[in-house]
Amino acid sequence: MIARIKRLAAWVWKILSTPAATLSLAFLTLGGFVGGVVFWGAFNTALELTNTEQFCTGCHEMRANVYEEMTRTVHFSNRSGVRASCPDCHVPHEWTDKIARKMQASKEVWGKIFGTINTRQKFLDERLRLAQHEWHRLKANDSLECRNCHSSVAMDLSKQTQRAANIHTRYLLSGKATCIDCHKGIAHELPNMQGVDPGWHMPDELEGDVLPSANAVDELRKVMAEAHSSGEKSLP
Amino acid sequence: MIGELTRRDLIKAHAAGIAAATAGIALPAGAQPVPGGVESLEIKWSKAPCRFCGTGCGVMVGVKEGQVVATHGDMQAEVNRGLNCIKGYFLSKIMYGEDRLKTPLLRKRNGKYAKDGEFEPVSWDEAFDVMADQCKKVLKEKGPTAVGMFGSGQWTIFEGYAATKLMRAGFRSNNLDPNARHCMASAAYAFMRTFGMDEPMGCYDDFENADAFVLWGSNMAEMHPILWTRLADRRLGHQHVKVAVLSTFTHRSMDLADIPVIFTPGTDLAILNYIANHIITSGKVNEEFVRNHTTFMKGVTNIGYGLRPEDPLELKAANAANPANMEPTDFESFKKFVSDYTLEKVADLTGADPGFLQQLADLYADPNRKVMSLWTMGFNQHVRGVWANHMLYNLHLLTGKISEPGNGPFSLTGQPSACGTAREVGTFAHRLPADMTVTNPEHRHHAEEIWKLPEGLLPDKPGYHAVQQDRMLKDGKLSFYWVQVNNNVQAAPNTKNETYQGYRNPDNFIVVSDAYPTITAMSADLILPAAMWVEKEGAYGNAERRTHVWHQLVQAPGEARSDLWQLVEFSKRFTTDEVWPAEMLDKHPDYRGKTLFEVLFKNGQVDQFPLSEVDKSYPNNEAYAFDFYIQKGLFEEYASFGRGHGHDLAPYDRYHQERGLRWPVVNGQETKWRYREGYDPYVKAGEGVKFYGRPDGRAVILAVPYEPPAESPDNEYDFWLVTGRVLEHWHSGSMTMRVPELYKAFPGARCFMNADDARKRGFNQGMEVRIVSRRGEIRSRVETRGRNRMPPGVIFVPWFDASQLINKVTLDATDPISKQTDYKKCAVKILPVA
Amino acid sequence: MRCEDSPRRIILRSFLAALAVFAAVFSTNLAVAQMVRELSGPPGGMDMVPAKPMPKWNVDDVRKMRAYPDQPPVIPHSIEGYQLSVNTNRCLSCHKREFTEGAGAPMISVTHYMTREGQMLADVSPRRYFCTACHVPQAEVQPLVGNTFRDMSEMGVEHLGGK
Amino acid sequence: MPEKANRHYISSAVIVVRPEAEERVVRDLMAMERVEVHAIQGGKIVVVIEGASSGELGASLAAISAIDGVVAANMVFEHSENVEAMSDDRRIDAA
Repeated sequence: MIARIKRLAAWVWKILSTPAATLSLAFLTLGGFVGGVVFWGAFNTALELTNTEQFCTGCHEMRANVYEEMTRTVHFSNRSGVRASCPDCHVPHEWTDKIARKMQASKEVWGKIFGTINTRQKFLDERLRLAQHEWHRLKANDSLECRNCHSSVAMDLSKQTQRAANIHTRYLLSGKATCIDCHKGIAHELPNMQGVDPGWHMPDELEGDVLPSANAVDELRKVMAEAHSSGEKSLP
Repeated sequence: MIGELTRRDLIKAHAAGIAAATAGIALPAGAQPVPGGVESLEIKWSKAPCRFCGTGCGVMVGVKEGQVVATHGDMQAEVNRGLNCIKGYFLSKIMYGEDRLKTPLLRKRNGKYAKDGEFEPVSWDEAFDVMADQCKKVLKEKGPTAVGMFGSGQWTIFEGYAATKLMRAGFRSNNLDPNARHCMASAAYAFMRTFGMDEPMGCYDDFENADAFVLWGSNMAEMHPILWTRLADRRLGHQHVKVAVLSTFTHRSMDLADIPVIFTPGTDLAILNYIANHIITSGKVNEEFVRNHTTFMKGVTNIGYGLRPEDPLELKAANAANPANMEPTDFESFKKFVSDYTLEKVADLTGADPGFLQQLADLYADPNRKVMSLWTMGFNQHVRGVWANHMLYNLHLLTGKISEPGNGPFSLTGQPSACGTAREVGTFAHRLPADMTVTNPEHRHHAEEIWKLPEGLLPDKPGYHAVQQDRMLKDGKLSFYWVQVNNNVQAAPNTKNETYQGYRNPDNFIVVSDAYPTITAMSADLILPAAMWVEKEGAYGNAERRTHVWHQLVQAPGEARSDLWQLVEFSKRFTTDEVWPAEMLDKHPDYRGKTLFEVLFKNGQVDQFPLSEVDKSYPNNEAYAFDFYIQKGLFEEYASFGRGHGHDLAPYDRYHQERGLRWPVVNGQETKWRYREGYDPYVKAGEGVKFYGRPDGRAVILAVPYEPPAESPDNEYDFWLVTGRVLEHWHSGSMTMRVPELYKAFPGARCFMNADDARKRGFNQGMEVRIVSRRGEIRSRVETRGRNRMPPGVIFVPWFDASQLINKVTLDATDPISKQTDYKKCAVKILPVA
Repeated sequence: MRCEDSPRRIILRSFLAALAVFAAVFSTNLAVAQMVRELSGPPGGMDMVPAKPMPKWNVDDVRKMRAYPDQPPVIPHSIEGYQLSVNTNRCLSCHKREFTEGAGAPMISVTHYMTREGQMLADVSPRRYFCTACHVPQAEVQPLVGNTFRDMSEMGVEHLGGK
Repeated sequence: MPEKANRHYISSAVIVVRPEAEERVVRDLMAMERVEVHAIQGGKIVVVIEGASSGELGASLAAISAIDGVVAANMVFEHSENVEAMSDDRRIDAA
């Protein structure tokens, strides 16, 4: 059995390493296409695999801290059983954004490898910085991941408590504020919030402003948007 | 009192003033703002301590038309300075549950007492007749050791004192125990063993002076909310202050924690020894203090779990028979002993975060940081509770952080008079007033002298402790049993197998005095309706040694009578000839033919204060019923035990003026910090620190190891069960569940559980489940949210709800030294309700 | 073990309960008629009782009258998931003086700005930081037993104008 | 007490009466609900009127004007606020 595999591998290697003198251009093109598709599929599959809660909580850091906290919230269990998993809120759904976010996430994996947050104590020390990242990201994209499920026009104000309905009308529907402004800590515990005002209590001069791009993802998004709008076609 | 004006009154006065000024006329001082006169709006305000926990908050009680109409925090009370917790704010309503018991109820069939009869209202006379007959029958057939009483730290000081006299001197039985046994016994034993005197050396003033607070198995945010406000005030108001909270799950107190430590149940012992090790290895031992004020001891190990003696665990335990033994050792051996407890090992055993453990150890080790350690049931309800207390004292003694403002170990209490009544008065099965014990012949002799009793009358064998009482009831060894201020059928461990059966044992006659029909009352044969809180004059002693007295303010409904009246009135139904040995009376014929009332209460001492000394502006049913100021008499007789012995109390009348005083009260001054020169009048000039409770003046540093709990989860019973309380309900809920606002705030027990655990087992949030142990089961609802955040493998169920009797599930393992139950650790499985 | 209640059984049981109440009213054995499992334990002492469903919180935002002026007001909305820790205080983000106008929430009372010694502060006193020690939400449930507490406003004042 | 009535109005007024009618008017005023007499001097009476709305106050004042012997009844001060707030600020012994 092993011998057969070895033989097969040798044959493949031979084919691959032999110069393509006898192969047609068509074959090469097709080969390139098929290879591309295979690679693409595998890439996307890998992407999808890493895009699950199971993958995210595969490491102790995520599981013991943010996941544990999330399980006590309405995003984990609720009346209708519709629930959000980590990537629903933390990974953009658009492909380019997603790739960019993944690139950023790989940085977070460094954190894992080097143990920057490998104890609860270290995690809590870093929490404010980590949370600010996410707040800025969501602020910059107008709470896109929230809005994937919670469309503001689809809100039935009569089904909300009077208080919620009032605040939503005043700030959300008017576009003065975005979800994350008020709903910080909706799924995880908050860091020290000293100096962070409640979302609806924004100084006038900041209202409606999109925060300066906070991170690499936004940078990339901007570049992409510019590239698309300028009519350029391809990307490497 | 101008202070009592409402804002509305003020606005009205303001309005009238403006109008008068406009019209150019003077406003008379005696204007009548209210039709019918101001008196009709007036509320009579009087001070009282809160009826609930051991914090001992002062409350102002407003009375109108013979009813309590309002309560608020007493601004003049140093403990709480105007604040109350949600329970305290609703004190006004606790006495007015519609089902208050108003008449004695006796189980009867065909007009006669019958164990299997139905409850029927009877007169006090009939109730006491049947009760006295049953008591006399048991005394005759089985002797004094078959008569017993269970009281509590909710008794007033006079009531506990009257009970101890009636039981020990009257019936000659030491089978008297308070439910403080379930609550404070471990702390009390460790205090006695370490310092030779019970109760904390410090006081609440430590809160305003400490630089760090460490909570060991205490959820103060819920159980001692007002002390929590003092702690929060200090922490949030001062940047450098740190709070460490240790627990087996995350709760509200963790919300303030800089150092949160979650550990596997029972392993706190290892953490304590690790910290001792850290203090020693980092060179932070206060050598001068250790040399001059401490002595090292080593405790026996493998001491069992306080189960029934035939239990396999007890048979395996080498020292189950002598768990309290200690032998002298020295610093070097202690150092070697704790050196095993390294950070790595302990982090591994406990599952706690090593970074936090180290920060915690540094709090204690840092000589420039004043540390206040606080603990309650997490420590005391522990099969090694006495050890845990000792191990914490070790840390404070090694560093000398004790007996001075901001530095000290502070044991919190669960009940309003756990200290004042249960401990100081001596209602434990082995104790006499003022820290004396029944086994010490000198102590007994001293008590007989003060009580003016014949020599040798007091029994010398310790009686049955709480859990043992239940076992003996079941076994038929204890057959006449009187329960006051208590709901032990709901509170006792393994209650279905060990407690309830004893109550319904046909050999036994059970009397329960209570204000409401609790499950304990319903399990009894005779129910006596009790007056409660400000329906009687009372005195409580809180956790910081503060004795606080209140007046009777209102009348109890119907025929309800105070426990004091019940105890004293009942004593009239016995003569010495019926209860004391004939030889004793032959030797002392003066006592012959007298009633117990005459020898115990109308003894020329308790009855020395006439009615004229009673404050006429308040009712006092007991004084008028017995025709002397009985509360003052009992208090003063009791106080004579402690005066001059480090337990000095002020003259009784002064307590009516003060918001409580912390004993020892010497020359009219209370004592805030004991054992230290300058604070404690018992420490002489030049002595510095002296632990004068012990003959050598030194406190004990005790070497004891980590030993595992009695029962741990296994493959079948795969969860730890921890039980406890919630903020809104007090203990078994018999008062707070009857206050609509409090009931609605927490309307039923639930099973707090880790959400991931629940999902893995297919339990939805809110789903009904069975919580099953080897002993029994209940049904509850899964709660994965809310105030308690459980780690995987641990559930928490509060015990206030009589429809979810979680103590059917708990294990009756106790600390073998203190006999206090471990309600925090047993193994259960969770099953769906099919 | 008890099986689930069938409708028929419930009807039968409530009939029996009604009968029991009737009997209680017309017998001398009034005293312990009002028995509630949550307060007095199951009728059989140690029987197992099905656990009631968890109730819903009152969320109508309508202020509830206090039983007396000194009573801390109860919370007429749900506080589930509200974070109240050393890091953040969700309650104060609406009820603090500076935020009440924007949030439309009642301001916490002036007593909360006082120190232990009675001095006024510019901000909420840290001793009042943990709101839930005194203020609690209310579940949509009926009290287990009545409470005969009488409101002080029902006492004392006799109007001269009245008959 | 119903929840709805959560605003409370307090006002004061000066009433001028014919001297010989003073005693009788005061008696009548004291018999009125939500009206309190605070001072009487030389034909002038200071009263405090309370109610759940401005209209109620007005009605009371109109009724006062109609009492025989009353020369004039003038509102001097009016204040309203939430019932809640009124008890909020209730100060206890420390005040």
